[in-house]
Amino acid sequence: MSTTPEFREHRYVLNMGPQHPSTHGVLRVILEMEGEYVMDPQPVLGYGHRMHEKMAESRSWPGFLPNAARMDYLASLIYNHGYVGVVERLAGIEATPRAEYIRVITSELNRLQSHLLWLGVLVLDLGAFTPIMYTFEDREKILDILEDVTGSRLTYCYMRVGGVVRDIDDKFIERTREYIKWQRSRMPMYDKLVTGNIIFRKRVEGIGEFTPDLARRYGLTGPVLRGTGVAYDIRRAEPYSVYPDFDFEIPTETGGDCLAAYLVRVREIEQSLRILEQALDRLPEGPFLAKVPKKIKLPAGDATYAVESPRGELVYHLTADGSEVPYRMKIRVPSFSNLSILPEVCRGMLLSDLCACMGSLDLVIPEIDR
Amino acid sequence: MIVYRYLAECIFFGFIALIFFGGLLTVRARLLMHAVLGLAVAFIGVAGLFFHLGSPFMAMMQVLIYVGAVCVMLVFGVMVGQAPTRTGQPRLTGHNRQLAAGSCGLGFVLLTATLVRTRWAAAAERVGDFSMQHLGESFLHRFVLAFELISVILLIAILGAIIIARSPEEKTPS
Amino acid sequence: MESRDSVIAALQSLPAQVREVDFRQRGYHLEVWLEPERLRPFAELLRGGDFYLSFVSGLHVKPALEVSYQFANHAFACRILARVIVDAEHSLPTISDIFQGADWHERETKDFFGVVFRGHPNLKPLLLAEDMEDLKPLLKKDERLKDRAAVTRAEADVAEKTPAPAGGEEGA
Amino acid sequence: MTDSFLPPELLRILFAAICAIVVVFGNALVMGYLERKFAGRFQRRPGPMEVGWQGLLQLAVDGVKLVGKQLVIPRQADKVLYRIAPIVSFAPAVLPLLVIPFSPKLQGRDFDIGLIFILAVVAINVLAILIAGWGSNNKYSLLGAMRSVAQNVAYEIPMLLTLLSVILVTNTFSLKGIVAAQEGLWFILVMPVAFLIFFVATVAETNRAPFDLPEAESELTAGFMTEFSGMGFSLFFMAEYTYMFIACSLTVILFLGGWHGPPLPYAEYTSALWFFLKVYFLLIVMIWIRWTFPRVRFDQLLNFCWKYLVPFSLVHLLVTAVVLKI
Repeated sequence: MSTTPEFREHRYVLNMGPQHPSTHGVLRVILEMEGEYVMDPQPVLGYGHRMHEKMAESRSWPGFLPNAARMDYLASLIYNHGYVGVVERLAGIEATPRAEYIRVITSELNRLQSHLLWLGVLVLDLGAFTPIMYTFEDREKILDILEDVTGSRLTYCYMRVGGVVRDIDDKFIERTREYIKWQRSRMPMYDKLVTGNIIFRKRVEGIGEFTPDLARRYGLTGPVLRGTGVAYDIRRAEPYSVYPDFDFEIPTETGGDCLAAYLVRVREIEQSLRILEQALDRLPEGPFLAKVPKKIKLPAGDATYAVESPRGELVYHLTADGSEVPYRMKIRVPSFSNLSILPEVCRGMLLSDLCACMGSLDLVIPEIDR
Repeated sequence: MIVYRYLAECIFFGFIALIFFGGLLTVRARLLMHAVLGLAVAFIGVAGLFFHLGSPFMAMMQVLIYVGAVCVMLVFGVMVGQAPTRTGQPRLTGHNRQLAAGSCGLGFVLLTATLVRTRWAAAAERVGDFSMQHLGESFLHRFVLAFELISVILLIAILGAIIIARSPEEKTPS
Repeated sequence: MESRDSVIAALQSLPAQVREVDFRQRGYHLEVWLEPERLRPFAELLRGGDFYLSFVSGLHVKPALEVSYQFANHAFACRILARVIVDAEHSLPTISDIFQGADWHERETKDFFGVVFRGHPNLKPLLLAEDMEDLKPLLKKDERLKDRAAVTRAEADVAEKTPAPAGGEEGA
Repeated sequence: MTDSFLPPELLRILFAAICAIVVVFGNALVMGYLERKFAGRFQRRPGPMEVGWQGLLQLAVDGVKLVGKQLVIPRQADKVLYRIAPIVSFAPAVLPLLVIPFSPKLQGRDFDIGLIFILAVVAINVLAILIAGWGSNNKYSLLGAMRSVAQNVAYEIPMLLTLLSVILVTNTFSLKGIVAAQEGLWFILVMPVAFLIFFVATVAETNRAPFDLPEAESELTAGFMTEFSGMGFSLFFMAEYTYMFIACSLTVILFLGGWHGPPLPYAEYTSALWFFLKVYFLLIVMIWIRWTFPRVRFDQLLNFCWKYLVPFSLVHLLVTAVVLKI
């Protein structure tokens, strides 16, 4: 690769991916190795590239929603949220208050299941099989709840411009409350089984350390950034939807290593549960879908809508030209920037640590490839 | 006990055959890896001979040390040194071939001379295996100084190897 | 830089054309128009001000390609959208040595629009296949569309005086 | 001089060999089942349930499937080495069973130096892993094989040193003799530290989690086993379980009093029950560890061995020697 001036003889190239257990999808990392040390990891992207941005230019405004759901299969509702948000912002449409609450509730459930999956997968990358089964058990409860209201389990297409497609009922609220109680009762177990495990801690402590400044240079966002001590969360920094109504913390750690990112995410689970509780308590009555014209034409101009996905800052930047289709849609995905730090941070690392590092970045490859 | 006798003979020649097979594999192999594995086969044959000659302890040590340690180390060295390129070694050419033939011939002559000139004492008929006890006594009483000296030399060799292996650059950027 | 006002002051002295826009309507706070040669000083200024690069994107408009850079700040709410028109050779200076994260974003923009970033260390296709270098999928092949885009840009300039019209219109 | 064509001693050995092979296959079946069932229970799921009562026949069905599978040989692989590697790994696994005393009478052959015999034979497995890793012509396999060697060589040292402590006490290499020496008092009570070190070392020697680096599936896909399928894979699989069985048997013989236990009728044969109970208890502990802990890193693995296990076992050996002298 171009970053290494000369290819040294005792180095060899290890091709990790596109099919590899630790790359979580079709990511390929070309590793230049010296023994077990990774001297130069170079990610190769695009194996799952579908050109969503081009597809957006040939679809009507609501027609792009299913595409939005298919970029990050673990945070479809948050992608939904961002998309309807940017269309509403440009069109000047206001969603009803109840719809905004429902959006927050479903988004937070979505965030929880993403974090739970990540928790299991990170530990799986480190060689422990059992925790992923536990997190899947928790996650299954969320998926069941969301399936009842949205109709699908993974690639939700639930939100609409002006609101959501179906109202939530008392049963949903009751089940979500039950789930919150259940999840709280499970967290001490994870603390003991994973966080307190000496091997786990030795595997993630001090691995992949970076500073807030390095994170800034690479545009890192999300829990990875918060692991360096920067309390930056779009839900607080540029509040959207009804997030200003809720009382929640932005967990931060100062280590900047894999352990810090891990701790931040685990603590975010609790914060999401808090948001959920408050949203369920204050859920306003009213229509769940605002009156919106059937065929939406957006005025010429552009708008940005940033939301906090489980992996960081997700930005939709939309340019409209007054017609029924977007003129240009730029989607800024968090994992894209988060992964770009890999060659810098993982140089000179052991292969096992690279797996830990990629696990703690919480990559979703279809999101990177779009 | 005629069956025993025949079985013993068969096993003896079987081991001899194994040694020859392993030896041939070692010298004929074009890949270093195959050569080392041939050596392992020959070692197992030698261990069989020890066993056959009534010294199971020596046989076990032969397997444990020569197959389990020396061969593994050699294979390890081959893997590290030769990396994954597996083009075979070229056959020996003119000059080298003469050198090889000469040194082999010399070795053969020397060995034969030694064999012929040694006055072999007839091995005492043994009941049971006391080779281990005997070995232990010789190592720790009669030859204790030589034994300890060898271990010191080995220690120095290991230290030297470590120093040579580590010297070029510190690999882990801390 | 501790507040949006100080950012505006610094940008104006660059000099760059800065405009404060309504966050509720546009989703960002400052819109900046830059000359290509001011791009690198601009990036260095933001780098010193502890901004981070959110994304780099292209837009095919009538006069020439426009590349937009979005920056935001961890410390205070200030999202900047900077627009730069590429020069005659479809190229711009790279900022990937100032913001390392721009590396991949620039490669992506090269993939989709064919914008050449001068000084970029490794401008190979990132998301597209190696042999798709000439595809440039996001360029508008349709002249009619480009015309409309040109109108769009003109309107955005006008919008400085009048706020953008709100609301959709009833479809057939 | 007997007139029979085959001497009874030879018949005995043949019979023992057949029994050993039965034990190997039986152990692989039982272990496969236990591993899956326990893993299932640890993960709050039932484990195999479909084939047979409580999924008892699942392993048999899997075996048939593996045997029936096509043997895929990678084009660039070293064909001969690739083929013989599983055999080299599996064949020596049967031999140690010939000298393990399951009960006072159930033993293939009591061997003066049974302990060394087992260690010597088991050492060949490392060679098999190396052949497999090199023959597959896959960098992941090669890395796995190299890890395996470093790990095995390192952990053999504390294992042998703790073993020496036991030998100092019993003064014999005969497995039967070692068990007999524990008639009244199991060595685990005399030398608990040695037991711990030995057990940890055996877990590492058998490449089990958390020391399963040679086949670390999240880093090296499957290490030296990456390219193996069908019978090749199942031979490795059976060899691994057999080595686990042997390792646990050794632990039981050295520290847990072998066949000793509450008296049973026909104790000379039936006390094998105690032996198997103890062995499977240890094996279940191994399964338990595997499904609980993450994998250690390579440098941590070696550091643990060289910085903790080796010094501790050396000190232990010294203390044992001094105590015995006094």
